[in-house]
Amino acid sequence: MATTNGSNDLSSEMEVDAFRRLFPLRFHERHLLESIRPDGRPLGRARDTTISLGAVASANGSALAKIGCTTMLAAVKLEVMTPKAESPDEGCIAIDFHMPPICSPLVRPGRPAEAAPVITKQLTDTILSSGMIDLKELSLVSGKAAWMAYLDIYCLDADGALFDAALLSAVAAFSHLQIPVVSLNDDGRIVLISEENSGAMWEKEPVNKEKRKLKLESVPFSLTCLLHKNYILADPSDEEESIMETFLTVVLDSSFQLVSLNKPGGPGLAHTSAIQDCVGINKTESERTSEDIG
Amino acid sequence: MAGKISNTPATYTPSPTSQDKKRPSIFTGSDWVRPDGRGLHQCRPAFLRTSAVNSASGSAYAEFGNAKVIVSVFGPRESKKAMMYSDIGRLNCNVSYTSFATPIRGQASDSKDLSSMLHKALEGAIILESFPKTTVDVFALVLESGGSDLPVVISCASLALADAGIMLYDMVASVSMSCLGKNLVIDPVSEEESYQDGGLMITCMPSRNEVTQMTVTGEWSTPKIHEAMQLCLDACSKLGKIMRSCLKETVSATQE
Amino acid sequence: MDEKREDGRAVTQLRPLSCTRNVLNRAHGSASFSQGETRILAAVYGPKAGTKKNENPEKACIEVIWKPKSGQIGKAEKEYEMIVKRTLQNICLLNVHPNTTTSIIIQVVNDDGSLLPCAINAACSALVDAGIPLKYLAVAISCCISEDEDCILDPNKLEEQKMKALVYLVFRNSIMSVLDEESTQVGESIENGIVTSVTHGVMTVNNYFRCLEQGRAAIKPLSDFLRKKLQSKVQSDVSVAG
Amino acid sequence: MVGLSLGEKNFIKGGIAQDIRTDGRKRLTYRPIFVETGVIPQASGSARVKMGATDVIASVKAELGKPNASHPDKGKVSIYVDCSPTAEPTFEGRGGEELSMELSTALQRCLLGGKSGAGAGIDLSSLSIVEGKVCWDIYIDGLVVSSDGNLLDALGAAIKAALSNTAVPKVQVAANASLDEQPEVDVSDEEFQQFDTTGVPVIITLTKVGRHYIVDATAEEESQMSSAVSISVNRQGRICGLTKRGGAGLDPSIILDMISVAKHVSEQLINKLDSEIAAAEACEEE
Amino acid sequence: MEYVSPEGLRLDGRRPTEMRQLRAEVGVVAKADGSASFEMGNTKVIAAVYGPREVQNKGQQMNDQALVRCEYSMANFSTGDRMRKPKGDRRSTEISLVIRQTMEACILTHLMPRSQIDIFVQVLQADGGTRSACINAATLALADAGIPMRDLVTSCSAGYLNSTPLLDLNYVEDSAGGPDVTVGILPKLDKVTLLQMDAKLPIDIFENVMQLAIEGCKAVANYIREILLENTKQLEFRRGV
Repeated sequence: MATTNGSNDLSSEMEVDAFRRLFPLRFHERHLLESIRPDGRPLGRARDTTISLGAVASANGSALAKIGCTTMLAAVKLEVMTPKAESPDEGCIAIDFHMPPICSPLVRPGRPAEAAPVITKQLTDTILSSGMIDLKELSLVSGKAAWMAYLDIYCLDADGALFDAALLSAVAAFSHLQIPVVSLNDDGRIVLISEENSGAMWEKEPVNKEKRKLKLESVPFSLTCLLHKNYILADPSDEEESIMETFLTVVLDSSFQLVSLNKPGGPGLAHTSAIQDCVGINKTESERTSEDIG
Repeated sequence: MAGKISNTPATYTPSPTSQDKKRPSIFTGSDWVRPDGRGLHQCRPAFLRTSAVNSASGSAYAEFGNAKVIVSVFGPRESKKAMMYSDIGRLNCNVSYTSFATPIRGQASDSKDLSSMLHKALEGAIILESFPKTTVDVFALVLESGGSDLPVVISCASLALADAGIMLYDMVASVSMSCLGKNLVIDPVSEEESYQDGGLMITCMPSRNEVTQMTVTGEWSTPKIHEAMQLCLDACSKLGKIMRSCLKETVSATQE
Repeated sequence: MDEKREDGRAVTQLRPLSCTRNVLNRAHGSASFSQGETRILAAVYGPKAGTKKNENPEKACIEVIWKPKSGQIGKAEKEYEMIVKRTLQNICLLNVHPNTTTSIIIQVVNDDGSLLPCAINAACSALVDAGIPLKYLAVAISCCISEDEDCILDPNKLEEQKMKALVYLVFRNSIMSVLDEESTQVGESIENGIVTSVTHGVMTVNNYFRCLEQGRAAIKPLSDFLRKKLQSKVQSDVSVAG
Repeated sequence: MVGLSLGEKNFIKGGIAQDIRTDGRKRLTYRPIFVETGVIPQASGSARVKMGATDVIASVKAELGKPNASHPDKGKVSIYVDCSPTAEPTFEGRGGEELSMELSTALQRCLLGGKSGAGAGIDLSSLSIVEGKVCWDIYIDGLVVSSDGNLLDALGAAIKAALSNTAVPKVQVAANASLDEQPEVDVSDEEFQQFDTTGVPVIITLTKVGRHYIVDATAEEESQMSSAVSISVNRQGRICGLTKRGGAGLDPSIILDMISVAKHVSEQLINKLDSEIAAAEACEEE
Repeated sequence: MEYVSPEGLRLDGRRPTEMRQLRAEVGVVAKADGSASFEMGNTKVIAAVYGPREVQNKGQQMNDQALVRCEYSMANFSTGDRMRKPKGDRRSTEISLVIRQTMEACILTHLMPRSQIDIFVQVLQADGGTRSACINAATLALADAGIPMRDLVTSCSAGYLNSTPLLDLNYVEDSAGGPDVTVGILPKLDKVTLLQMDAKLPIDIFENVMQLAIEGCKAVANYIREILLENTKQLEFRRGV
């Protein structure tokens, strides 16, 4: 690395960690020149992703997703509701994204993190508009009872790309969701039928005959990219996000239709070519990730 | 496209059909049979891991049966501006539950109470003089409640403090006990807790043989308290050893 | 493409615009912006001393408060606040007044579609009115893809609900004279870069780029309108001072 | 907060070590207890307890409610404590909330027994009116008017006095109600029922200062404590609850010793309280 | 509803211009610098004064006068129906403000610059006229704390129901929805410092009602003076003067 001016001379004598803290932007830009990132990734590469299903026993469906260090725990709980009059055959999905104080030094108890409601809104928009879940599948008795799926996502460790990880865990939790066997009792309430007495005579025909999974059509995959000068950094870490502040999140479904393209301002501009590149990276990374998970 | 979350209708969790609720067997006079098949004085298997959260100064994950807890420790860092000068450090604790922690959504116990209990259990073990003017934040999240949540949180928090390099007099281990009829059961699960006639929780520093926190509810005779305390203290020292070995593992792993 | 919309507009036709500056007495700057029936009132207070917690004190801090027409602030409003804030960060010269906070209050007067673009246009006018140093003007527009794959500009509420997909776009306005070194180096003009993009609904990638082009083409009249409205006030101020 | 000089601190500690406290008491002596009942006319029962400069009021209100699904044959009792800023300026606004909550939970733990309801000072089954449908909800509210240490013991005593002062109206249940409907309940205006308060325990807080522990510590003495243990004991000498108030660790044998001391002290305290309550009731009837 | 019987008696048996039984006690909170309890019939309040002392929040410090603060709180059991949230509601905030402004007007704040005086009033029983009772209790507590004042502020309310001016309304009369005039006076200076009314009333009747309230205030002032004199005698006696 050639040094060009005085302060760079100083930096060459400094310890790496000190340089990283004092001149974070310069530290990262030097890496970018070499087309590598501080954690050893090439620019367009996302971090390793793992998913484990069924992490929460008390929920109907749950998943733990990790992208690098960013960890999300998502769980779906089913409750019964009376469907709305305008859509008697549809269930409902309520999504909530939480950032408890354990996930980041910036979040303090009592004051919810600023990002949490924004991500909740974006997740709700994305999941509902992607058409991944047919709300009719959540219906039990037309006009009388339907499932309300409460999806709660907890960020356990925040290290960048929160939306990507949250969406991944949400999709995984829905894929793990099992709808229990229930029947309608005399009071018009829905009751569970436990497995032991499933062999016995049912007083009433069960509404939902067997345990089943939801059909997931066109699963959305999200990838956030950082735009900095001419560089595009896929799947930024928390440190990268705080230094280079322009992100672009692309969500594509399984047939590569655009579900969401979100660039909420930020100091930099996104040119058409950059957008095309981001879409391209999303396609390759979504394939890689699905191979990862298997 | 419209936001479906607005004006969420009233919902309920479907209850099981089987109406013949099993009455606890203590009412029939026989010995209590534990729902998970353990012996009366046998603790649940404990799984402990440190450094579960990357962005915290120290953290730990604990799993005792179904009870799953993450604790993050931040600091020592700047105290809140409104705080007055203090020549010893401050400890700030917070416990919260996920909304899916309990079988019925959003029925978690009072987290304020738990936070203050956690604070009391830990304050006697931390060398607060070692970080004057600053605050150590201990935040716990109960991912899933499975009975004896508070003891699990306390033990896990002590592990996280050690992981963060906060000076401690000793590790803090905590175990609780339920009194069901004439039986004493250690490390109760949620179901046992809901039937209990009395409960006893001990938080202690095993190598110093000091109790930092103790609570008793329900009616107890003195000999019974003696017996329960002894059982809990023995279990605490065992748990202390497990915690110690867990810390050693992490250290040796990082040294390699 | 020549099929008319319900309100008689052509597909690429915008609703009538209006912009009034300095509508509030006590605010440091204010503007009222309307696109058809959608109307937003924006007020600017600041720069005030000090930044909020967790913000960089070496730069100016921008704070956006979104007041809905009725009811309380919910998640949607929080998202709008975040988008407007980050959009304005793009156009403001943040290095000029370090360690200060500028508050922008956005009051929804009436919502008839394209709410967010209208709010951004109003906020931008209010910032000019308050004399906050800006690099450019932000110009916002919404496009949507209809059931028969048409690309429609500036939809009203009814149209928004019927659309397959919807895109909110924010561009920088066309600069008149001063050359921007950076942009020539990049090889693409500043006007082509998107400041903000928010989408709802599923569409093909190609359709997105169609929206982008349509939106970009419509920026010119919008940005001319803004410039004219904002210049007129400056001139009248100068004449009063003279 | 109590601001004490080094000399004062040593004086307090030295006095405790020599079994003569600053106000002349021995380590295990209470301050004179003053009980007044029926102080709040609109409550079902109320009492005011003064111990030295500590002054607390407890009121009991009974309302008709629905029993919990998990315990259909039992009523509900809840205890709330509020710390008035008159007692301490730091309780202003939300400042007293933390202490209020701590006292409330400690009282609940000491008086309400285990989850199954066993060992409770108040027999919850006696509060049931129609199983699964109607029961009494007892709200116990404590108010700290003036504080000079040992709030928990004082509140415990005030609640005990208020409960023995409590009269719950007799209720008649309409017999013809069907199973599903909420039965109609007729609350009598004239006939009242007294509570059985013999089972209500007393709370004894042992404050450890130096190597010794004392009962009924004043605020100044509390500022010198290393730890404190509150033990509730009933008339039969059985432990009904115990909480430790944080602070330094204690050897288990010390805790056991404290329990036996508390049992010993409790006998005197219960007798003292009973006679005070009886005197107060007599005074009120006059 | 009939609030005044044909015989000219009110619901609780008082005459229209009769006040409820007053009872006051000084020094009820041992640790406070000054304290008092004040009862008007079934309304019972306690006031405690802390200060003048160091200003807690330095930003509020004033270099030419003392900072006076007031907090009004109601006990959970003070009303007929049990209150769930006793603190920080709008009514409490408003009454806190009224009491603060009233007391500030009579305290010689310029004598205690850079200091703070806290007045805490706690309602134990509410049966109408808590505002007046709180002001009276606060006056006594301030006097007990030895804080220099221009004069004792005393307060009383009066209302107008069934075409009759009524002195010192209780809860039932207060909730009848008629006009309720609360007056605070400086009796020696013969000046009004507080006047509140939230209903429509012809001006000539208003004058009558206000005059009645002022008479009430004067009666309260006499009683308060007696209590303070008695208290001072006790103190003298204890000192052995």
